[in-house]
Amino acid sequence: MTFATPLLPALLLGIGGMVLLLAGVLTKRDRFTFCSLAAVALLILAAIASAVAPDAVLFNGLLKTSLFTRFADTLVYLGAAMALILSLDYNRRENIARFEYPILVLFAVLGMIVMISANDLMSLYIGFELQSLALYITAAIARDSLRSTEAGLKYFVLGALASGLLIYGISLVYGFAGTTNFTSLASILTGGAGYGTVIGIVFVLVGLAFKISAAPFHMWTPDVYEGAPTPVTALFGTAPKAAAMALFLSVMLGPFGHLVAQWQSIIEILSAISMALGALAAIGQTNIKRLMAYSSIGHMGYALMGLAAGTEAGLQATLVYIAVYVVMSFAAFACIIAMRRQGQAVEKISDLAGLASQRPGLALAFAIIMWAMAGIPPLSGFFGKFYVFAAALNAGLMPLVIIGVISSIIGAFYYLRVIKVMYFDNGTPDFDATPAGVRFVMSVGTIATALFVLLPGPLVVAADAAARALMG
Amino acid sequence: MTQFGFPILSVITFLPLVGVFLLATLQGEDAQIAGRARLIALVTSLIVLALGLYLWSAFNPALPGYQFVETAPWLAGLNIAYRMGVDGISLFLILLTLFLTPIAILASASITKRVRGFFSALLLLETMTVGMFAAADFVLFYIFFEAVLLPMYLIIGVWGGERRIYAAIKFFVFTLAGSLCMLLALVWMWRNAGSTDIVTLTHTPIPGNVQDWLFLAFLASFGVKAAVWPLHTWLPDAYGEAPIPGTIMLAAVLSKMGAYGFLRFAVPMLPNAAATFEPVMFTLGVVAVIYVSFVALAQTDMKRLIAYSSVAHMGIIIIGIFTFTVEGIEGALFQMLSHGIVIAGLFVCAGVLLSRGEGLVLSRLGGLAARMPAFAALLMVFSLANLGMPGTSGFIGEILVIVGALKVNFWVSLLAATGMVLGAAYMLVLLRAVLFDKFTRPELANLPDLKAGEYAMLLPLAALVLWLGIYPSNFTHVFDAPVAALVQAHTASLMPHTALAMVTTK
Amino acid sequence: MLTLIAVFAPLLGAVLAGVARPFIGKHLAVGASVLSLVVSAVAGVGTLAAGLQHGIAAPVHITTWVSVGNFTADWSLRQDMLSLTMVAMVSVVSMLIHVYSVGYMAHDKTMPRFFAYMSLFTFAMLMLVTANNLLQLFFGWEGVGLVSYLLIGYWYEKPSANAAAIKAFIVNRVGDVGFAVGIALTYYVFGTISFDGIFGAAASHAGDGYRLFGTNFPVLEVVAILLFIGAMGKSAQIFLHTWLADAMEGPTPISALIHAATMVAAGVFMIVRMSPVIDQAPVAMQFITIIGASTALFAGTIGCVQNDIKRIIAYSTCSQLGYMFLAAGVGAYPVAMFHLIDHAFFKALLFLAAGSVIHAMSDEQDIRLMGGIARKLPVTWLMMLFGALALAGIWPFAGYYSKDAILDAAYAVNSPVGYYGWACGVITAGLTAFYIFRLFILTFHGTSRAPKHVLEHVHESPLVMLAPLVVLAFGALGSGYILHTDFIGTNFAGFWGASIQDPASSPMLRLESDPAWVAIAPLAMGILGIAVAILFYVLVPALPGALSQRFGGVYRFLLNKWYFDEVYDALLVRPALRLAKFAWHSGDEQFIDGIPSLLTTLTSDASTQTVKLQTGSIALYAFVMLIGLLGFLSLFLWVR
Amino acid sequence: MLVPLSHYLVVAGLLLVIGIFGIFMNRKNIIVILMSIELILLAANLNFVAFSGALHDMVGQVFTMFVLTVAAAESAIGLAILVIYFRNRGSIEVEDVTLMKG
Amino acid sequence: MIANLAFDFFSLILLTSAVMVVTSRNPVHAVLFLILAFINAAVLFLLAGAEFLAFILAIVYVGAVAVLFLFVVMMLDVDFAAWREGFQRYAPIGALVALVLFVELAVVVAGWTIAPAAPAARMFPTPDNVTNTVALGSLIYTSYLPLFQLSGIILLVAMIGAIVLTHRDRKRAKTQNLSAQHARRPEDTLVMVSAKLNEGATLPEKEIL
Repeated sequence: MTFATPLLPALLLGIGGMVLLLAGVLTKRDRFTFCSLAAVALLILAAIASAVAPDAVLFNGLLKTSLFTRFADTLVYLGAAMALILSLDYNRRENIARFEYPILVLFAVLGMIVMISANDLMSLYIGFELQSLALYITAAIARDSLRSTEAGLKYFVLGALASGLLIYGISLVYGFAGTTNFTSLASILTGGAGYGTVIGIVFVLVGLAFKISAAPFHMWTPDVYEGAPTPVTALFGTAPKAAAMALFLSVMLGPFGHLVAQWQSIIEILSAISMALGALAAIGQTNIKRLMAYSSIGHMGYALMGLAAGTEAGLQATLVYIAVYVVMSFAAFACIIAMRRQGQAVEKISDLAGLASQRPGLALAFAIIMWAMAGIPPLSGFFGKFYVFAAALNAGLMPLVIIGVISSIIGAFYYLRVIKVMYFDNGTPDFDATPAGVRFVMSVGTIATALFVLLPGPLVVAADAAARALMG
Repeated sequence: MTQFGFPILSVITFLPLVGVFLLATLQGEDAQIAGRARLIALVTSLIVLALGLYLWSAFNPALPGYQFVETAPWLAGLNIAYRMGVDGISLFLILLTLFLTPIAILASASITKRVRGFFSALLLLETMTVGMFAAADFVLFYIFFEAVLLPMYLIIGVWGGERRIYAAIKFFVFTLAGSLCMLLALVWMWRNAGSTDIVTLTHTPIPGNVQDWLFLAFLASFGVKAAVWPLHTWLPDAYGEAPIPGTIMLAAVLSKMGAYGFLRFAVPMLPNAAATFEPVMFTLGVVAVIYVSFVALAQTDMKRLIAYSSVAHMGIIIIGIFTFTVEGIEGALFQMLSHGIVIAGLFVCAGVLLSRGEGLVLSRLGGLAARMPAFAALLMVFSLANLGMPGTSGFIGEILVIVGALKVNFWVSLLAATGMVLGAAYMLVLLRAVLFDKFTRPELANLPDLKAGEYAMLLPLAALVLWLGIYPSNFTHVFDAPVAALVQAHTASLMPHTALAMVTTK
Repeated sequence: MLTLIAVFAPLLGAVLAGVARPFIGKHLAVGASVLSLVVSAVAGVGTLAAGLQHGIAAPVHITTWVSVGNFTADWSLRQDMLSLTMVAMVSVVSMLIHVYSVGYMAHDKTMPRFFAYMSLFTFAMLMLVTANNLLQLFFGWEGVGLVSYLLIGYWYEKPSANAAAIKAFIVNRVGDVGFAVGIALTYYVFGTISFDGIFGAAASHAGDGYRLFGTNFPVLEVVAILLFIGAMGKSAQIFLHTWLADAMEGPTPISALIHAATMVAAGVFMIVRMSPVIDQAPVAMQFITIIGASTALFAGTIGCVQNDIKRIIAYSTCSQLGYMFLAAGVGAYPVAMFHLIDHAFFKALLFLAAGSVIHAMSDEQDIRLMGGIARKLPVTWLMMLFGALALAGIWPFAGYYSKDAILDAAYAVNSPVGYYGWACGVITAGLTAFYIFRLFILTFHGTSRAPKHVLEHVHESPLVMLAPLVVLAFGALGSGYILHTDFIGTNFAGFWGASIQDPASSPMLRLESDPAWVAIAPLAMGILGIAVAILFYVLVPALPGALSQRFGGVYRFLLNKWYFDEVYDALLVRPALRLAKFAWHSGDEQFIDGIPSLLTTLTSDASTQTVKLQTGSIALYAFVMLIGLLGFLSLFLWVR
Repeated sequence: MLVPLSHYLVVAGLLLVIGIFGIFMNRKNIIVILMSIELILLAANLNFVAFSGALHDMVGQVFTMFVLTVAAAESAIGLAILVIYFRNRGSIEVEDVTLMKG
Repeated sequence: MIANLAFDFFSLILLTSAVMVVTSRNPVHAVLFLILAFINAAVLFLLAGAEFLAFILAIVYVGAVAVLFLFVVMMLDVDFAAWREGFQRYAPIGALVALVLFVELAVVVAGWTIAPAAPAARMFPTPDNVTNTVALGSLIYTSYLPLFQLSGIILLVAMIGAIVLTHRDRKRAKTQNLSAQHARRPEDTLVMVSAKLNEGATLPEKEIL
């Protein structure tokens, strides 16, 4: 079984998901918790299996695993597992404790790892759609909530549009290059590409940009983040972002790697608009989830800065950024989920007023995350920014870096505002006791964020190795 | 590891964090926690201070370079390492921090809400500040430099005065905006030198036109921190609104970070740009001295007046640094030390008034000399030091800067010296409004004089003010070696340029 | 060793009286202060005697003060003749005034504070005169300024006292700016600030130039003028004189100590001390002469019309300091020193006597409300008369010898500036005699104009106040005669030794060569002045009133001290305060802060606009995506 | 292949444009948007098939196969979401789906 | 030639019905036009030699998907007459965007070149001697088996999704539950609450049978 080991994570997720489905249908008592915990266990197993698997090219080049895919896989597993833990208590309280939810998440993760390891436009598409479809459902999982269903609807309609554009682009690329295999594409496009291919690439790029919610393809993000149940938002903010970004990287630097000169300016524009928009639009927000949405748009802009550099260092920077972002993100959502007053989830930033005196631990965690997101050292967010700025500067992208700096300053405004509300304003949030699972996620995320400075080595080294694996 | 096998700098830097940890583990009722927290913070800071004094005693002033160097791998593959070290320039800034932290802790009697959090923030601040002065790696320096913002933001915002939120956010955003510029410069220099070791960076030449840009970036960052005019407007707000202990740390230590940055990075690493920008910096410094002194004269609040005086003194420091003379730079360094102590003393005095329930509005004070002679005497000592009275610490730095500046330009020297007049004007106005004239309100007549705890803060500060003023050699001879090396290196790197200029004038 | 004791005993006294006061009690504190001054005076005189006998000793090196690069200044005590003379004079006069104060301030509540200040002041002055480098001199210089500030504002509940104190300090500081830069320039030129180093190299730098105002100036001229600006502030020369009269807000012993005998003389002392450098700067010397002479005349005119007893003496101080600078400016440094010492005695005497009068008159200071008290205060009357005669320069009183010598020297330099100085000096001699006798007559003679209840309480001062007066009176009477041979006479070079520069062309050598009418003129003017005073205030008392009516403009001009205060107020003080407010509100708050505020507004506006786009409409969202797609496609197809 | 590839591409392009046009010009109801998406997918499929024929390569057809599958799943999910949305909101007008904005 | 004519004919119908899909006011009509479009597209598939896909399109799309649409449209019971008319207002800008997009695509068509290496890069050239269905099937079940499985999962997800979202446990008819009634005790259902003045009482969270 030479091929089985790299495939094991996917098998675990797929077969495990189906088994859980059966088990869920058959058992009666507390199916949601059982399935969720089992799904977390499966994710952990898959993560271990993925970590020990060797590099491989599978199924005639449909899939390919490497250090790079393992790096991204790990982030996906981490984000998804954390999001599931966050949902344990929340979903029960909000009456959406459907056992199908963890199973859908599992299938979404399956889609994600397929698209991360995709080495063919076809596997890319299948993975992409698998995760998208599963996520559309999760967004609307609170089917009796108007906001949730509206979020699902918006996500679906725009997502379908994006995937339509993606597949149209893929068809053009296929048609003009004659193949869907990344390796062949790369060798065909060595000497440049004709109009048809280039247009196809633009379409593909738009489809992918939608998934990472890079401006101007970000419009769905705030609404969906706000409307979806918070654990689902937490999921959206972590695993799919990591997966989509990994896919973005592997597509841009893999098959289209020789066309850097042609797509670089597009990535720069994406990055610049995302950073600026993420910073500007978040200023006036009153809903914390919406704020996180705009913040994530901005963060994707920073992450893209590394890709825009088009160098190995840039790739490494983007990977570091995404990794750091995933951790900050789930910790942030853990904090948001902890915002629950008399059994009712609250989402207004002003609801946090006075948190620091009542719940110093929670406030501190939240503050650390906010600072980290603002990129203040010694928190992990700073290192992400440091790497991408360094990469972009080294690639001579001075204007982009300047936009990044200005956006950081503006961004600091609104992150600070959250801290200000918690620490400086008077109020009595009277939040309910935080469930253990949420506390766990919060602590893991916060500690990792705060203490990253002590041991940045492993992540940096891994990102470096991953970057080298992708760039060859 | 250091020359005696014990990472003393790291221990000094991170020991306060142990205190933070202890604070976090405290259990009990609020009042109990408050008392114990104060004690823990004080003891921690005193232990650290003792270590700092040991560091001083073990320090060899004859060597210009870093001592007690510690290195450990950190950001792999990027040649960014955990490097700590201390030289004559940073030694006393570290000691200043260590010395002022217990004073700030003592001065925090007025803090009654969230006491534990406050002391945690204060100790965190100590770690960040010491770490910044002890960093021998640019990235490490940068991290500490900015991390200072975190506790300070909270200290201003949570425990500050009426407009604390405005002040806190202004402080944060101004400083952040500046430091991000430095981050870009840092990245560029890192690529240029292939390392962020400060020693390596200092010895790596940088092309002239780039130097100018880098210098501007440094100016943005250190200029904000050092409150160089016109980047100073955050300072009166921050000083004015922060609680007294926060103001002490902010004014005494944090404002030195900018000047330190100029001295550590801008001047040695960018000699040509520093020379190019010398007139600009002189102008900014002179404007700070004159313009800001006038603004100080117009203030109606004691804290804000002292805050503006602080900006004016930073102008002197900037002028001193950019003379590139031994006298000027040592004067600036000495002024940094002296100003730290003096301004701390002044703010402690303000705190004494606040703790008596009096505001700091000048028009509502007055006549306190009659009832509070000891307070009056000590306030007088600090005020005199602040206006540069010979025999106090404030004089030495000022005269050295004037002497150094005269070697460069007569007018800079003369205009810097006008600070003597203007400083006297606003400080005497302050003294008169607080100590002299009749009581403006009858209740002022009932204020008690200093208490033991207040003596414990003010007397050491006053003693230092006199020590620095009467026998400054203890301090200046530590500066000598590194400053001489700095000036020499600076002159040497400018040699071709200057030589050319000399030929053309002849 | 004696010098060390003389200098540091007052410091100890100050510390005991000030800091240790809560522990040792009020009386002990005052006693310690006085005692320390007695010790100091004995040691001071002793060290002078030792110096005269055994020749001067090497400086006492205490420790290094500042040492940065080549900029080195020690704490050390210089022991040449100039320093020793000053030490003896300062410590003795100060001791006398301490003693006097015990009586004068007996009813003051914070007496130890007063004595602490006085002792501290003495210490600072002694540090100044024994300095062996410019920086220590500056230390003493600023120290006396500081204590003078404290003492002027001693009665800090009086707003006028506070204002006067601040004014004194700030005006002094204006001069100090010049001094400080002068020190810096000295260091720049000589590479050292120690006196020996400077004096040794002064001649060799005479030709050095310094670029300023786009022209090349001899550098020593610049140095000399900068230092002299410092001296102008400290010695209340014209333009920087305004503080001195206001300084009379302080207790009267202070006026005697600080504003007559010692501190204000520091400027003169410094110029004399720096004579080797000053001497290389002829232009600066002319400048000094003109300022000195002008001050003498200007202050004399004001003194003629003032009504406050202390202010009159204060302006006379100002005027006499002008004389001293006149002497220094023409190169007759020993003469300047001679007048300084003489003046110390008789001016201290005058002030203390005035203090005795004020004390007797229940703190009344206006001479228009005095008169007719000579009988009640016989000793004071006599003392005042001695002082007045000395000041007026009547033989054989001290003033006669020194003033005469100054005018002789001014005439002897034989230059337009010298003649100007001489002319001013002679006129001033007349004015001086006039105003001091005006004061004397109005205070003691004629019918009393004081309210009844005041008159009833008029009484002679206690012995502790009168004794110092008597001692000083001997000084005023005898110092001129006793000292003139050594100080300015044939032996002057031997006496001062190397401590004062004696250029080859020194007017000292030609003092006696002036025409006879020149030598007589000052004395004649003095007698004339007295005569006029008697005419005005004894014989025809209506005349002054009539004159002041007739020449109302001139009278008011003089009464208002040439409107200097008003002009400064309008030109400097008010604009400065307005500028301060403007800089704060318009500069800082509106302009500098306006930029970040503007940016904030822009940002939040941009934010509002951005958010407006987020209408929630799926169609719009899709549209934006398509615009993005189109944009990128176009970028590829057309832009590339 | 019987028909030149460019014909197919033009038709597919037009179909794509009509689909896109349908999405953002539609102010009436969401179902039409879903149908427009079907048109876009159809355009892509047409491309695949046409390229497959032109290149004489089976991959395009395989791809079409998958696209069809996905499209079916997509419409199922889309319609499901639409139905529950309708249940909550009582309307499927495009301009009514704007509860969350700003 | 015939093929070209047929292509033109059917593509014309295809495009027309596509236009009708997006413009018709009645969604039922729109669905019907969609069906028409699919059928025409199936013909175009046929013309390109993809018979199997053509049938699939007809069967799956027309038979299942389109009918699903129709079903939903009917089910939602929307008041079609009340729909606002906002079409014309945005027509110019929409037309402009569409035009630009089309022009840009036309540029592609005009300037298209298949990469010279493309034929060589083909992975699975169409076999000449087998039917289209066989060729397709042999690929799907061999080389693309994993993707085929994954698309199965996609359908499974769609199924789960549809059920999760729309399926409701209908409350069954209210029948007696005798055992429950018998097991019922007062303390399970009855709670005594002392209501405070002006505050009222809230029911404790207890499941009441």
